[in-house]
Amino acid sequence: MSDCHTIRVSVNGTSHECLVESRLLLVDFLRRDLALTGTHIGCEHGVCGACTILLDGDSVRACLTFAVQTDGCRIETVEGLGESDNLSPLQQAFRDHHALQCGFCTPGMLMTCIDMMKKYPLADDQAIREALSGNLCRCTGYVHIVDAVRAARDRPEESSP
Amino acid sequence: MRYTLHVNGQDRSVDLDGDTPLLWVLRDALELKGTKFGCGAGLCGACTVHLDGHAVRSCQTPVSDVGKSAVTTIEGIGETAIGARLQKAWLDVDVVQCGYCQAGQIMSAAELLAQGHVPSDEAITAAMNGNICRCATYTRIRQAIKRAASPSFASAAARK
Amino acid sequence: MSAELRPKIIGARVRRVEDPRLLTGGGAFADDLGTPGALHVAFRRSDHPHARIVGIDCAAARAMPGIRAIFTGEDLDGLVKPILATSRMRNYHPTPIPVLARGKVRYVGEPVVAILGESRYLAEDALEAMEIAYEPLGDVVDPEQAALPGAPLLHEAAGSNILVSREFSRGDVDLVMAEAFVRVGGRFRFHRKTPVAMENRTYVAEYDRGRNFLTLTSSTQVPGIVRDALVALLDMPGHSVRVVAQDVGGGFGGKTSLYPEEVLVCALARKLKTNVRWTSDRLEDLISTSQAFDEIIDAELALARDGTILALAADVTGDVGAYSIYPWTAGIEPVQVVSFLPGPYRIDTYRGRVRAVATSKPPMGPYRGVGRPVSTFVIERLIDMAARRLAIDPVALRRHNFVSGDDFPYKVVTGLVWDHSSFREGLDEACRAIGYDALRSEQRRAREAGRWFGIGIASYAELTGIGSRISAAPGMPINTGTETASIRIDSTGTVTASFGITSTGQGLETTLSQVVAQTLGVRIEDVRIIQGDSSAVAHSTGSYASRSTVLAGGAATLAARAVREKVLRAAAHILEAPLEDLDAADGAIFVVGTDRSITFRDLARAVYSEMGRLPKDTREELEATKVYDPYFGTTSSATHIVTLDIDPETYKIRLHRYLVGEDCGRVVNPLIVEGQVHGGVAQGIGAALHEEVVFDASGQILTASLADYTIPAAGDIPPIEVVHIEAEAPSTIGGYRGMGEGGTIGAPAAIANAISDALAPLGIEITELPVTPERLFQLVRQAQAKAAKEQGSS
Amino acid sequence: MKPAAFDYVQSHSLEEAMVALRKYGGDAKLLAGGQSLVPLLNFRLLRPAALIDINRIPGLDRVEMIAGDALRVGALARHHTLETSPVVARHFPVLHAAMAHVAHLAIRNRGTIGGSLSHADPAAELPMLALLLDAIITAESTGGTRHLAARDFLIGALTTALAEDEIVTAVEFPALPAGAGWDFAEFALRSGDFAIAAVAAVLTLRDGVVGEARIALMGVDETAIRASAAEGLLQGQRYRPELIRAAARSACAAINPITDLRASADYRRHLVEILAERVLAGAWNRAEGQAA
Repeated sequence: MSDCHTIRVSVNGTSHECLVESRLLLVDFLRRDLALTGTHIGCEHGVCGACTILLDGDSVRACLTFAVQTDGCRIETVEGLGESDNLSPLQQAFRDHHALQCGFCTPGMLMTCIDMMKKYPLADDQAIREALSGNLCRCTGYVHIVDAVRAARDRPEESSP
Repeated sequence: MRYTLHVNGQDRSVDLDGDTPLLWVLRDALELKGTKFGCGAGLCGACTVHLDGHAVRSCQTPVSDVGKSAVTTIEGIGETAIGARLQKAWLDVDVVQCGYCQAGQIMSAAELLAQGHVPSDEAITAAMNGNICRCATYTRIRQAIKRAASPSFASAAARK
Repeated sequence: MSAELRPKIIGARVRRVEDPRLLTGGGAFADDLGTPGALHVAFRRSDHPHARIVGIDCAAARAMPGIRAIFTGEDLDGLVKPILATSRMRNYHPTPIPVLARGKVRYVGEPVVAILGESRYLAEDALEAMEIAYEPLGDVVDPEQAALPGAPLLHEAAGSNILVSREFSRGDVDLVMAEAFVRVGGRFRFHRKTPVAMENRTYVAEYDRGRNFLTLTSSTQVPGIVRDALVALLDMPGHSVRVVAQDVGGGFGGKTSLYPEEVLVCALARKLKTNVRWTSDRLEDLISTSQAFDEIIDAELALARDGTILALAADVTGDVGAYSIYPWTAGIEPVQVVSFLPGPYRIDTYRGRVRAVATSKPPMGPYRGVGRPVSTFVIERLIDMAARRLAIDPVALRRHNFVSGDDFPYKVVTGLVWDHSSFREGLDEACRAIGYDALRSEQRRAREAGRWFGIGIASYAELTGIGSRISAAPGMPINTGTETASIRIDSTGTVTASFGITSTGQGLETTLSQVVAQTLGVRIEDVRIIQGDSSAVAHSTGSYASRSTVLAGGAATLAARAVREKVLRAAAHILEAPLEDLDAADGAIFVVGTDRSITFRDLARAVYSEMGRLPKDTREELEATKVYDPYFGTTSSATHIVTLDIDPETYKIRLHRYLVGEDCGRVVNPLIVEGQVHGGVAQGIGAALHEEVVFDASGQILTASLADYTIPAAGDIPPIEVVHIEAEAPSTIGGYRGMGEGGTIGAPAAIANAISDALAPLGIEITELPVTPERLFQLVRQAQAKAAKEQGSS
Repeated sequence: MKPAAFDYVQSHSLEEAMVALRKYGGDAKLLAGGQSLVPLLNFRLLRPAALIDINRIPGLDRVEMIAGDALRVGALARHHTLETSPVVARHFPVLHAAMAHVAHLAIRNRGTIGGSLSHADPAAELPMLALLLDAIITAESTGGTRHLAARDFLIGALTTALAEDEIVTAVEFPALPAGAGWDFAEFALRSGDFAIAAVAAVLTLRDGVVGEARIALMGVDETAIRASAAEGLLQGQRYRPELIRAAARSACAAINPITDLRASADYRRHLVEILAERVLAGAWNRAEGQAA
C-alpha cells in the first residue's frame, strides 16, 4: 500500500478511527471500509449525484472527496436518517409520493434535498427542479420527486432530518 | 504491521498486529475458511496447518513467527500428491461425519505421510493423537491413512 | 361482507413495499454485497475500433502489487465457450462473442485482458502496465458503407457485414404510390443512444468450492436467461448455478442481454476457486453496455384526397454494432422498426425492407420500447407531414385512419395482431384532457406575437405481454412467452410467492403482492414476494418487453386461485360450512352472512401442525405452481400530446405541457403506472432532445462520460399529466396490458411533431433526432438561406 | 475509474503549502475543492506524485470588503459562499447572478474561487467574471507575492500565468463605478452544465451616454475574453438599438470558438451575438434605472 494516513471521522454520530490509503475515495471508504453501502457510486466524475453525502452539514460528492481529507469531520449518510419502520419526514414524503423507483439515486437525492431545503427557499416548482438538477434519476422523470420535495417544504417542522 | 505471507503458493499481504494468531489471519484477512477454530488453546487440532510442511496449531502461531515459511492449508493441500491421495482416500472410506475437524485431521495426516513410508498403527496414533473428533471417526481415519499410504493406492491415484 | 365493502387492493394507490429499505440505504444492489476476499476485475479494453491483436505483454502487470491473476482470450480456452445468439431467421448470420477478444478487436471498449487484483485500485494500476500491440484493420464505421460489397468485414465467417435482412410486403406499393393523391416522405435518422441505468452493470460471482456451486449476483433483468446460458457456456449442471438479482438500479433494456464480463467472472471464480467481482465504472458502462436505435429510414406514405392512407414504403438500415447480441440477436431493434412501422393505422399496402449492419461500435441491444420509438417517430412524422399537405387537422387524420371498432382483432401486414385497444378513445380523451382546440387558438395568438409555439401529437400501439405464439416468431432458442408463479402458505399462515421475473424499479414486489393478496384474500403485509432469483421457479426469463405484470401477474392469479381453493376446502371442514358459502378477505376465511370465520394463521396451523383437526385425506399442501402463457399477448396504446416553445433566437426548446392518455388495461396500482409513464416520457424526452452516442469517423467514441452523454435532469422535464383509459378489458388474465415502455415510445415522435409544428411557418420538418439546439440552428439557417434564395429569384 | 496512488500532504499554513509545492517541483497538485481536479485523477488523466491539501489553512476563505469598496475573496472561499453572500449581492450583483450558474449545490459547496481561477476552464464562470470585473489575483510562493490582472493571469485553455510553485491566495474585485448597470446570460444545454456560451456586461451611463463599457465572453475561445472592440464602439454613445446590435456583432467578431460535441463554432458565434445583444440591453436598462 502506498501513502497511508490514520483518520478519525464521525459517521452518523459514530466515531471511527481508520487507516486509509491517500487515494481512497470517500465513497469507497464508506462503502467498503465502513460497510455503509447506502451511498451509491454512479459516475465517479461528479455528474450524477448518487454519492452525495453531508460533510460537516454541506452536501458534497463522496466520489470527488478523498477519505483522508475528512479527518476530524462529521459525515452524514442516508443510513443516518430514519429507520425503515420509522422514516424521517423527508423519506416519508418520498414514499408517499412514489418519488423513487429503482432507488439507486435515492440516497443521493435525499442528502441533496436536506441541504437544498436548508439553503434555498424553493419558492416554486421551477426552483425545486433547478435545485435537483445536480442529481440524475433515470426512472421517475422527477415528477414525483418534485411532488415529494414540495410536500416536505410545506411541512418544514416535520422535514428536518 | 505489514506482513507478506506465502500461502498455498501465493504471496498475500496483510496489515495486522504481529501477535494475531495465524488462524485468524487465514480465516478473516485471507478468507480461507477451511481451517477451523476449535479451542483456541492448541488442544484439539482443528486449526492445524503446515509451515514448510510441518503441522502446526495455527491458533497458537502468531503471524510474526511465520516469516518466510510456506503456509499450506486445507485449501492448498490437494495440490500436493500426498494431499490429493489423502482427500481421495477420505472420500473412498467415507470418513467424514460433521466434517468440522477434518481439515485438521488431513493436515496432520499429510505430515505423517510425508515421512515417505507406510506408517504403523503406533505411528498413526502418535501422529494423530492431538486431533480430536467428537463424531469419533477415528477408525475410518486410520483406514483412510493406511489406504492413502499404500503404494498401490498411490500409483492408482497417480494414474487417475 | 358484501363485495362493495371488501378492501380493494388491486387498483388502489398502495405505497410500495420496496421503499422502506431503499429509502434508508438498506437496498441490496449487487455492488453492496460484502464478499470479503473477492478478487476485483479490471478490464484492459480495446482502444482500436477494428484491429488485429499482434501481441499482449502481461509481464510487468503480473509483477504489480496485489495482482493475483491475468487472463487473455487464449487463457480462457477450455474454461468457457464463446457466446452465440442463434436464430432460425432466414438471412441471419450469428456472430460468436468471445468472452475476451480473440485474434482481433471489433470496437473501442471490447474487453481484451482481465486483471484480477486484491482491489479495484490495484487492478487498475496494473492496467497501465499492460502492453498490447495492434495492427489496424479497415474502418467499418458507417453502416451504409459497411453494407457495400467489398467493405472490410468485421466477421469474416459471416461473409458480410449485413447480419440480418428481411422484407415484409403486401400489395403493389409502387403502383399505389404512383396513383396516390399525395405522397410524403424523406430520410429519417434516429441517432444512437444508450440506456444509462443509474446503477452500472455489476457482477459478483461467489464460488463455493466445497459444493462446486456458483452463485452469480448480477445487476441483470434476466436471471433465468443468464443461468441457462452459464450452464451451457461453462458446462456445469443447472442445479449448481444460481443467478440472483436482488435490487437492480434500473435496466431499461441495457441489462436484458448476457454480457462477456458476466460470463467471465463466473468462469474465473470457478477456475480460481474464489469469489470474483466486477463493477463497471461509468466509462465502461457508456462504452460497453448495449446501445440502441441508430437507424436510417427512407420512408414514404401515400394518401387519398380525403386523407385515407393508401400505402407505406420503408427501407431501414440499422447499425447494430460489432456483435449480434445474446439472446436477442442483431435483428432485435431494426426488424421491430419495420414490423411496427404501420402503427395503429389501417394500412393494406406496405413494403418494409430492413438490414442490420455490423459496425465497429458497441453491440445494439434492446432498449425501452425496442424499435417502436423509432417506428413511431417515422410514421407519426409522416402522418403530420401528410396532414399539413392535405390541410387536415392531424387529430382528424389520425382518427380517420385508426384501426377501430369492428377492425379488431386487426392483423397488421407484418403479422402483428392488434387486440382490441382504445386507439380512438385514447386520442379523444387526451385531446379533451389537454383542451386541444383551445391549444390551437393559443397557438394562433402565439404566432401573431412572434413566438415559435408548437403542439405535437403521437399515437402508437404496442404489443405487450407476448405469449409463446409470438415469442417463437423471431426464431430464438428461448421461450419468452410464459412466466411461472409458485405460491405457498407456510405453517405460520403467511404467504411466499416466488417468481423468476426481476424488478429493476417497477415496483413488482408491490404490484404482485397486490395481486396475490387480493386473489387469496390476505393482507399485503402477509405476502412476501421472491423475485429475481433463477432458483425460485423452474423456468423464467425475466423482466423486459412490458411483460412482467401481464405474465407474472397472470401466473400469480392462477397460482393464488389454486391455493385459495385448497384453503377454502380446508376451511369448509373446520367451519363446517358448504364450500360455496365461504369467502376469504383481509387474512381470514369466513362464512358469508355469518360471524363464523378462521384466520389464515389458524387455518395453516390446523393443516400443518394440529393433527386431527382435518381428516388425513383432506389435508392438502397449501401451495401451487402455475405457468401462464397469454399465447398471443395483448395490445397497449396511448396518445401523447406536448406543447413547447422554441426561442427564435437561441433555439432553446422549452416544454410546457405533456399529457399522456394511455390504455394499459386494468391498473393494478395507479401510483406505479403513473411513475412508469413519467419515467418513460423523461427517457423519450432525452432521446428526442439530448441523448446521442457520438463516434468520430474512425469509430472512436466521443461521449464517454455523463458530462458528454447528457441525460435529462429535473429542469429538463415538464410536469407530466397521465389519463388512464380502461375502455375494454383485454383477454389476458386479470385484464392487464403491459405498460413499462410506452412513455419512451411516444415522446420522441410527439416532440418531433411539436417542433415541426412550431417551425411550420419556416417549412421545417424534423427528420433527425435528437433535435439539439445545434441541429435546430443548422435547420433554421438552411431554411432561411432557402427562403432568401427563393425571394431573390422571385 | 480509481485514481493512481499519490502522497497526501496536509498543509496547516500557507508557508507549509508553498514549501511542499516547491519540494515536489511541479509534480504536485494543490487540492482545494477538488471538483475539477478529482475527476481528472479518477480518469487517470492526471497522476501527480502528491496532492497538497490547502483546505485547512486558516483565514484563506474570507470574503470581505476592503478599502475603496473593493471586494477581497480568499482563495478558499467556496462558490456557494459567493452565491449567497449579501455583500456580493449588494456590491457585485453580476457576480452574484453568475454564481447560480456554477454547476450544482454540492459542487458549489466544495468548489473554491482559487481553484476555479487556477484551473482556468474556458467555460467556467469565475474566470470570466474576474476578467469582466478587472480583478487582481494574488499569487504567492516562497519567492514572494505577485499581483496579476485577470487579463494577464488567464493565458489559454486550462493555462494561467501561475508559476509551478505559486498559489493563488486571493482575488480582489475593485469597486464598480457608481450607477453601473449589469447583466449576465448563459446558454447551457442543461441547468448547471458547462456553458456553450455566456456573456456578461457592465455599463456606466453619464447623462445617457456610455462612460465605461465592459463585455466579457466565455465558452467561445481558448479562455474567457473581453470584447474590447465592442466596448470601444459603445463608449461615448447614446442608446440606439442599432448600436447594441453593432456592438453584439463586434463581440461576435472577436471570438475564436471551437466546434465540439455540444455546438459548432458557427452556432457559438450566433449565440454570442444573441446573448450579447440581450445582455447589453439588460445592462443598459439597469444603468438607466440606476441613473433615474
